[in-house]
Amino acid sequence: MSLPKMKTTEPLTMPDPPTGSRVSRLAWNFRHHPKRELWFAWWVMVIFYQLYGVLFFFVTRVQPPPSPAWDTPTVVRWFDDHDFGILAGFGVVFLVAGMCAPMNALLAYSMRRMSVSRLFAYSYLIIYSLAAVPGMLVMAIAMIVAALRPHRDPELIHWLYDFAFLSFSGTMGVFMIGSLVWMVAILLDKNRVFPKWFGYLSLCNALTEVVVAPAWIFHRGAFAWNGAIAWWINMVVFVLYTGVFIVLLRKMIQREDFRAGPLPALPDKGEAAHSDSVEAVR
Amino acid sequence: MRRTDGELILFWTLPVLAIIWVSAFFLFPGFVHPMSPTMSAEEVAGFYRDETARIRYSMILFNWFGVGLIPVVILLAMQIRRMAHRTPILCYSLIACAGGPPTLFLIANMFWLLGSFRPERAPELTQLLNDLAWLTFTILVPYLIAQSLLLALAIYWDRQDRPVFKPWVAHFNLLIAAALAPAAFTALAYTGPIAWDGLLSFWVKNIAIAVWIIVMGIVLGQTIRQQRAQDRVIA
Amino acid sequence: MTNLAGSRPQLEEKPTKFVPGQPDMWMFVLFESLLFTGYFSVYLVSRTQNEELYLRSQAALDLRIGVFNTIALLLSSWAIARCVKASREGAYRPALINASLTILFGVVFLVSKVLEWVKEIHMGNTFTSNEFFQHYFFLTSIHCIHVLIGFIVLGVVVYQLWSPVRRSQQLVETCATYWHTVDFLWVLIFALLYVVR
Amino acid sequence: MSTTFNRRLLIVWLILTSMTLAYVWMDHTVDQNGTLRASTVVTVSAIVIALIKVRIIFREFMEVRHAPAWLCRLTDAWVVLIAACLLGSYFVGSAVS
Repeated sequence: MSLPKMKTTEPLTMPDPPTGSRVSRLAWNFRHHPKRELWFAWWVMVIFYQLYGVLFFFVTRVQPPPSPAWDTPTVVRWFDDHDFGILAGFGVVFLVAGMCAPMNALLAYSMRRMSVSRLFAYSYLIIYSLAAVPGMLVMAIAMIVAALRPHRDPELIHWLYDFAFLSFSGTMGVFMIGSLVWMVAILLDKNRVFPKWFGYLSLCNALTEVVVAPAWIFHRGAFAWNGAIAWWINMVVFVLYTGVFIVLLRKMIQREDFRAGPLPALPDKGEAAHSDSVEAVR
Repeated sequence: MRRTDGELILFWTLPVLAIIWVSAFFLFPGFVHPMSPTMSAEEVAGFYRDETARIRYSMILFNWFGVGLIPVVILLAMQIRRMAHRTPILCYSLIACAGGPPTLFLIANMFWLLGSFRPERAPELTQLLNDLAWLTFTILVPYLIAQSLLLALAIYWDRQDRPVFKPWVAHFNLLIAAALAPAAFTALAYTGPIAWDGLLSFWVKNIAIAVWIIVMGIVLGQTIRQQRAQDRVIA
Repeated sequence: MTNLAGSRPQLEEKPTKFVPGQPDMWMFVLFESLLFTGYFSVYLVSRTQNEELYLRSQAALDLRIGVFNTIALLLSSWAIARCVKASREGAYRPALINASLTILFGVVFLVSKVLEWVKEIHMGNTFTSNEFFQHYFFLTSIHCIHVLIGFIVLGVVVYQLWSPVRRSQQLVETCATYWHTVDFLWVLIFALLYVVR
Repeated sequence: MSTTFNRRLLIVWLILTSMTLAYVWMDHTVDQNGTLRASTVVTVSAIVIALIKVRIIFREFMEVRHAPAWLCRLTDAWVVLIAACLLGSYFVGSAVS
């Protein structure tokens, strides 16, 4: 923090960005900006979360979740009402779900930038890549299978409904352990990539995954999958946590120097990354 | 002399894998004339009753070799590592993509095998398993799309005198990504090109995957050979 | 974890104002207490909707065990506070003894908590019995998870105090702050589950 | 110097413990023959006593007493906030039912 902050558009090696229109600046940034990979991943993350919110809350209407206490006819009627939204919305989800990859890569990179072992970055990368399958895609598959044939045996539709929401809410371990891996990395880090309080916030986020566990047990009340504790409070924490790390990652990219610098005390790591790229150029 | 690092061994698993996949593809009775989503529950149940053996053996074969593509994607990720990038982010992204399609494919594979395990169960249930299998199989595209786009981006950004891959490989990957995209919306229709037995969702998607494997296999093979030749000259 | 050590003068600081521990930990304290306030509010609202049931179920709890729990945790808090003072004065042996006492009282709390759970379950009051016991088991067990994390945190304290090369006062204070949070959350849980009518 | 401070901590602990024991007395006065009765007075005083204990823990055990003014005010504000949330949800809930 002692060193001056770097402006985002300030190139490290390539001078004179064009002073022309927005579009030409964007094109220049895309081709030459020294931090293009980082900014690309960051923007993918921002757009992904925007899309995620729109698709889950407004298009498919699966969030906030409907009640697990509904009887079978109500569930079937719910699918009838949301038929097209589910099929089209989850179609878009399948189209864009791959955006998780650069996003998780950026989070893993943040750990690479720390003074901790590479172990953390790779563990986090694999854990969160795995997480998308039970945490999001299985839910989407169950939803479209239910919406595909509205005249299926209602009991089967009800089963698909439970399957969808429980796989979505009830996928806990990957997110919990992932957050804890990130937390430990942040608390041990000496490069000040993230402030320590964000490490503690990760602990709060990990604990929300504990709190959601009763969703597997209760059909109604505060602990059901749409309950005040298991969903609403957790959602507030999740949104806050996500917002915070998006902002902090932006700051990290702004401070990034690929060597020593505003993220202090990193010559060893930064040197390694630098020599890698030099090697690649050669 | 270069140490034996096994890179080539993993690479040469690719043609073997392709042969196995193609045989399994033809062995599965539901692929050559893809099963229609319009089939009634009784028809689906009848299909599983009549074709039990071929479904089982082809899917067991797929279960064994479904994950075979992962080493190839990792080989690509390692080539990205050699590109003129400042960060390992695109390499990490490709690694993050590698596990997705096989996982989804194995889920679909499991549903097919479950369907054929007790073909005498209630037709409604067999139809449910069949729907789960086909939809999962058809929508396994998200990571493949991301993988192609990321690879294309990585190649565009590989700005050096002798880039790891030629620019046409990037264009080719964009094309593949476009070809895979419609399959994501397969659940919207029972018939027509979007349906899971349709032109776009089945034929274009699967042919795109096959072409991608063949072309990227050849490109990767050439790149690895050149790289080795270079290493020998330097040594 | 010692990177922030020594960022402010230690010892002889009595007249000067200082934030105990990392300021970052205070973010956690405030956020976590807010989160628990959310849980408590849900509990209180559900309670008012079905007062009869809650009162009837509450009768199955033994206030004496709750009081015992609270006193055990207050003792441990007291011990860690003394540990912080001692280590600030450079008296690392008493500090270690007090840290061990903290762990001891924490274990006493944990064991008595588990025994109480066993007793309730034997009486037929489980997590799924009714709404009151949902909240009872939820709040006590999420708190117990904090206690278990607290043992790791106290482990850091002992590790820090053990060797002369470490001994970061700031880390000791950070960890103590966490442990006090566990304590005051229990004070609230105790009042809400056992005493509120 | 250290003895005076430790005595202060002891007194703090004694106060906290006696406040805990006050609950037992409250418990005995409100219940009749083992049946529990709803009581707004007990509810509110239990919450208030608990929050006073929380504030004492903040001030004494967590050493907010020696902390800069912003932390003092922040923790005090927090105690008030928690009080408002708890009492608010109790009274609003009662009013709704």
